[in-house]
Amino acid sequence: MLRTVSALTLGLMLGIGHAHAAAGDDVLDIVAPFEINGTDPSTAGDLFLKMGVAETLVGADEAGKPIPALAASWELSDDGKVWRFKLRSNAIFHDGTPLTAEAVVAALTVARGKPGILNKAPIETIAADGNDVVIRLSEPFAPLLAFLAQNTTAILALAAYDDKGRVTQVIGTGPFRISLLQAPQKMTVERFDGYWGEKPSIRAASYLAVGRGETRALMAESGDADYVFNLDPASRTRLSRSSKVSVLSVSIPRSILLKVNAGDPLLKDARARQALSLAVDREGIAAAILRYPAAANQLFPPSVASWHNANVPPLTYDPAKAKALLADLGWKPGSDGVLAKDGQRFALTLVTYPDRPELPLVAAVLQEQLKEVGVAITINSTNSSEIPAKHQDGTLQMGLAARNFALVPDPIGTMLQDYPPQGGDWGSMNWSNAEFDQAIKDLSNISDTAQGQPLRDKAVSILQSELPVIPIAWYQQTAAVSKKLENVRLDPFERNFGIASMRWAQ
Amino acid sequence: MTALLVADGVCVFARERIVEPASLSLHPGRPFTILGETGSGKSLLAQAIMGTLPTGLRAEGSVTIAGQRLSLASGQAHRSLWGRVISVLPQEPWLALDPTMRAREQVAEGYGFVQGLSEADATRRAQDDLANLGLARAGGMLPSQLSGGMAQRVAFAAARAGGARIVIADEPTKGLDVARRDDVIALLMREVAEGGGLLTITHDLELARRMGGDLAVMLNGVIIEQGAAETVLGNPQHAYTRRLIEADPAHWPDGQPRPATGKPVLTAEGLGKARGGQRLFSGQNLAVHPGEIIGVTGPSGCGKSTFGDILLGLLPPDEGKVQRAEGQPAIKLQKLYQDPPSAFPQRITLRRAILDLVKRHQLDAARIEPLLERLRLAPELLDRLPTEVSGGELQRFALLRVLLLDPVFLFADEPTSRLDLITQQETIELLVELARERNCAVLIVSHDTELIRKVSDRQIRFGADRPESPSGDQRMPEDALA
Amino acid sequence: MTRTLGYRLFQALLVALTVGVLTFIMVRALPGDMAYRIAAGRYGYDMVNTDAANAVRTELGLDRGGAAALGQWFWDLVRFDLGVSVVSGEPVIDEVRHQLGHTVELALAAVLMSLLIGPPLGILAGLRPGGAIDRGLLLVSSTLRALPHFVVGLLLIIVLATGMGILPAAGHGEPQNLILPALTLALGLAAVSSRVARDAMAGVVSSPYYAFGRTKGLSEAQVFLRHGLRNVSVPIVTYLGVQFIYLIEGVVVVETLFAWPGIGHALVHAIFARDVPVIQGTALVMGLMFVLLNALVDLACYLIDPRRQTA
Amino acid sequence: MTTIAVNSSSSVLEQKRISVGRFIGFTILAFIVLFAFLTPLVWPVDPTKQSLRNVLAGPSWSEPLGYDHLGRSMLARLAAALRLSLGLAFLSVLTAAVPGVLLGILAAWKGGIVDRALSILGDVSLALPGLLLVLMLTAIAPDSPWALYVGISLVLWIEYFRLTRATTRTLITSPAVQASRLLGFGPAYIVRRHLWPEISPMILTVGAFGAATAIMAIAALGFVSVGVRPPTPELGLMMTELLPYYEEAPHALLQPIVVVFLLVLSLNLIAGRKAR
Repeated sequence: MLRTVSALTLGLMLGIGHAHAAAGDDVLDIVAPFEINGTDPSTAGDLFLKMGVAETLVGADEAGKPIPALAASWELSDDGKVWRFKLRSNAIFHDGTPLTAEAVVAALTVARGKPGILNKAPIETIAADGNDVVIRLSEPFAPLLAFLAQNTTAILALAAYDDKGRVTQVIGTGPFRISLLQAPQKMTVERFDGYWGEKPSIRAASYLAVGRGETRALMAESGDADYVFNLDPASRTRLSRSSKVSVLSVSIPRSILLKVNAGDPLLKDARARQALSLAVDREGIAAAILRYPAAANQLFPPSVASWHNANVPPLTYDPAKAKALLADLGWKPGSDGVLAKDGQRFALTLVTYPDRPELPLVAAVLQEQLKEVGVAITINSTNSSEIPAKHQDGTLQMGLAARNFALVPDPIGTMLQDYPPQGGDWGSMNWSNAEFDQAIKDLSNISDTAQGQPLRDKAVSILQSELPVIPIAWYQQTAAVSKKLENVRLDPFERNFGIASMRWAQ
Repeated sequence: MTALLVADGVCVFARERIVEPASLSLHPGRPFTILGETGSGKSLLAQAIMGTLPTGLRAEGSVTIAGQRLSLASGQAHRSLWGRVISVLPQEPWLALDPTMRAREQVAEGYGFVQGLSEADATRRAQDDLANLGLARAGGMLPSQLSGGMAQRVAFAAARAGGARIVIADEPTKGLDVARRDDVIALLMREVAEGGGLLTITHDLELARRMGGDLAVMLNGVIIEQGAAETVLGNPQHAYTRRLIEADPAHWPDGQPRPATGKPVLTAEGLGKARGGQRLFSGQNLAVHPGEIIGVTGPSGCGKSTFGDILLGLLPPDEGKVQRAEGQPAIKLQKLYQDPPSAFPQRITLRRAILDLVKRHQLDAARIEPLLERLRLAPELLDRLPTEVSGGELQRFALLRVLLLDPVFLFADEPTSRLDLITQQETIELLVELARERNCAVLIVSHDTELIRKVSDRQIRFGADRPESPSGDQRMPEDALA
Repeated sequence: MTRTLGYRLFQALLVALTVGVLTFIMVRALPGDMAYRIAAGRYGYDMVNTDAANAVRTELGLDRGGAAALGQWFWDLVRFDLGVSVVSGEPVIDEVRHQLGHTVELALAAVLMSLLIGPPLGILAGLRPGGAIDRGLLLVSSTLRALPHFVVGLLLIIVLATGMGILPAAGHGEPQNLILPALTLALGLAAVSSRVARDAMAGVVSSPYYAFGRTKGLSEAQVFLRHGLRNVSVPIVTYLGVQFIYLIEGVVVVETLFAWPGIGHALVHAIFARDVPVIQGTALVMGLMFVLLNALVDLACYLIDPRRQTA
Repeated sequence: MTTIAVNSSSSVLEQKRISVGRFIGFTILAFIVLFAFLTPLVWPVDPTKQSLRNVLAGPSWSEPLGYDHLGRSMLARLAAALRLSLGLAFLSVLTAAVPGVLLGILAAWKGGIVDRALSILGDVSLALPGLLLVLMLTAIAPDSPWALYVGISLVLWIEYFRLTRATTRTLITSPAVQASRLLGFGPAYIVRRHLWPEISPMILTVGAFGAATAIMAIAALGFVSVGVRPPTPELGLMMTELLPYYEEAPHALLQPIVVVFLLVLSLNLIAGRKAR
């Protein structure tokens, strides 16, 4: 016994010497915070898409415009209600079966029955017509293409599902197929030779979910990972000085925003919300916490060109004006420095979640900055689901969230969910504006970008003045990439790691 | 006749000299005994000779063992002699045997590793040795399964197995039943008869007497008297030796038994008790009269202490009943314990303990001082912890404590078995004197029949046919004999 | 021995009972709406919303009474069915089995390393109490004991991985990935077990039987091998039983730090996501593992210490 | 006399070593406590007050320990975090000790069913690794120290219970207690004079060790983000928060580490060699 033990340990110790081959082999090691929540596209579709295992009917380019993916082309009927998708003839699943309209219909039908995105589109039927897939809508719905590019609608083979629509095996069509899946942390993929598109240069890749930002950064630094996604600001600064990795960043359609309950007596008046906005030093937050120029002077960053309105007056930092506004509303500083009116203190609870590590920090800074103008904030850093839950039961006062406007590549998909009349889980709350509502409704029927521009500009300017949500900062996605890796591009829509296009430096 | 071992001017130093230079010589076939009470330095002297002094102590002088002269000041020269020429029979051998090794193996080590025999031979020799000592069946046993006497014999075999002809026996009877003492003496004498050398360290006068040979008496680090045992014991020159011999219960003056008078303070009828499925006694009747002294003897584990505890109401009897005299509160029945330090709260001063008692029963604190004087206790001892006074003093404090309550009955459970001879005599004398004075009945339990015979008005003897088992030491299971 | 094992069996039953009831009550008492929490765990913070929560509620029958669900859990447990993870939809038993393997691998390596580091050093120190080794070891072990695991782990990463680059910082799959997390745990274990060994050895060295062994004529090495080793290993092995608590707690932190896909990591995530079946499953398995390990310690002691065989 | 002298001198030596260790432990602890509780008096800076201009600035005369990543005073934060950890540890130890000791005495004294029942309760608590319990309790009430406090107390009480029970069991059957009963003393006296003097030094040992465990647990939970939540200053949390800046501002990261180290070390020293 003792001998076996010592031999084993000795072996381990000796292993150290040539151990460090892990990142030196030709397997691309990717590390990101996202856990693999199973095999179903509705829960883990994002990773299957990111790793190039599964594909959607429609893709998206870097500006979020729909591009052909599994559907080689599509056409829309004149009444805007019937979409016909022509499938790629040379696409085959990883089990060797060809991509058929039946398989696509089955996959989409299953996806529609689960929480995700497709159940929010006004779909009447999804049917196969020869090698075409026909989707019939009850009313025109322009964002459908964007919806079909979303990861929960990834197409798996018929054999992937059991009779209850549960996924038992991930059989996609992507350039890589899964060689090992150990939910929730690990997945390895290898090149799929039957892929319909261009053959990737990378032979195999592994994915590891690592929750702690520090650990991820350390893995990049030590060379254990070739591609580390989602760096915290401090690690980014440190890694950018490293000789082994380069740090990439891209502006993404995600914003830190302060969701406010416009039905709350304290926040009912738009001027109160404007005052809060004026009290926020966005530059300071961006510089100190995010550490890149990302102060959000409106909801969308310039990179989301269609939704960024350069003409609206930017949100500014002016605590004096904030105080004045609040004084106009009848708030007077109390003995503890907190504003009060009719015996009520201007005290609010702010809900946020630590899944994104910068959020609690931003919350802490907001707490301080709002204190300067006499607003007391209690921070409740909890599970992310508390924001929608408290939205539903009406108890939310403020929520600090990092909202992704690219759930589907066209932000209109998110806008429809978040800013319906009276509000949505992650957007406005108890707030309505007839003009705004109409603009959004109209936009869902217009598929032409230029045609919708005035409506978008109008909607954005209404948001800017009414402030149902207070934009705080824009995001950049950052990744540390080994210098041995070439042709790495960050996808602003976070749909794909882009393994298929990477290659090892010679 | 050449000496096996000669010690010349051996002395021991801590910060200062604690054992004065001592010289002695040990001859084959003639035992040498060093007699002294606890703390007299006898063990240190033996350890210095053996070369096993604990760290922090050093020795000077020289020892010649089997013709090889060792200077003790240099140290470490002994190692090559250990086991081969000289070995130790350790005190309390049940602690000196490896608790996780079977008896036979512990003996075989000497043959295997010291004498270099093959494993099979060593085991066979070990088994033979054990059989010779009447332990044929004990070879496969662990020390915890051996009784005290058996452990003593196993240790003896183990000490001898390396071939050593000189054995230093350190307090060989410590912790052993009196009945087992004879066995030990026979064992040691057999070794002597075979021409080996035996140096025995003991506080036991009876052992010293029975061993014969040469005797040295030690007091406060000094050998005060040395010579043939017969001479020293028969015609002691030093006052201390004389005092020691006088203190032996065998030499105590005979007591004057008093007839029982008065109404019994305590009566017991048909008492019976069993322990571990074994009947200790049954049908015991007893009427305790005021002021009488009842002696109880019997071997260890015979239930004599249990009997006393039942009388006090500390244990319920299995059968029969105990009746106190009418109007006599339970507080008037008291007990003296075998091990005085364990009978006091450990972490408070004696003064505190006694004042607590005074306060509890609203006694007259002025009675303390005369009692202290009567018990020959210095008042400053009151401010010490129970662990900071000697056993004899503490037992007298225990007496003081119970006397404050004016008891009518006192159960003295082996009150002096942990004390040196002289202290024992003083304590017993005081106990008897004060009990008589105050008309307090005493039930005194002891394994020492001589002591009981001398002090008691009448005697009770408990079961004589109990199997051997080590007395005193709690680590030995009561009925461990296989 | 039968009695000891019987006691362990009783403990195992207690574990099942406690875990079942406790986790259930606790998870039910967790703040917020369970359906939302599960939805957040399942779909991520970008996708959690009321629709998702409602779908989860309907799918999992969360409106069902607590008692009924608890009863169901126990009934399933009797049939060795731990249910299905509400987040991933995989059977809990499969997830736990998979993760348990990694944790056992890590824990085993940690215990082995700690045994190779701690007791030998402790024994060396205990052979000469107060000597240079003893004092040095006391210093090192006091230092290690005063540093939380994650600090030790980070120091190891910074020095061995990012600094010297001889070991991978984190991750899983290659044998060398095991070394740092196992070493982190092992150092913590060894810091204590070396002291246990040291005290045990010091006790043995000063014992009458050790001295007797010497005067019997055995050499120092013989005395150590025959009378030292076995007597000192009993307390060390016994103490291992106590250390398993530390180990099981340690894996929770160390697995998170080193992205080790084990059961401790899974438990923390399940608690965040309110994955009741997974919480119950992992807690149950951790509790049972603890009992099992202690039973193994009992067995080891039984084999090492002949006193137990005769008792 | 001589052998006794030798034995006691070696045991005095041993005791002295323990008490030197204890003395150092108490000294360090006293300094830490003074630092924690005096700092707010002489340096009344809000530990959550940020000044984004001073982010990660090093020590200076105006700010002796520098600033953290949000420009908060490290001095004020360390002191506040220490007050939290010390307070929580002290409270947990106290709440664990009182019922633990009382139940231990009760079980040993009453024996029989009471003893059996309480021992089973102890076994149940032992069967589940402590952190598991604390983890789940903290999940119930995130952001509130009470869950930590209850969880840690629940884990710690068993040690008191077991030790008190064992000590009491031996003592209660000892001749000393028997003698006291014979001398007419009641249970209160036995507890006060026999049990308490034996149990109290043990309580100190277990308490110091328990406090060290509690401080470690609080920090560990902070590290896996289930303990106290930001912006409350807490030592484990401070380490986690400052960890990413280990290269930029090592002084900031080292401070909570050194403080935890000293704190736990001092408590371990106080606990003495027996406690692990």
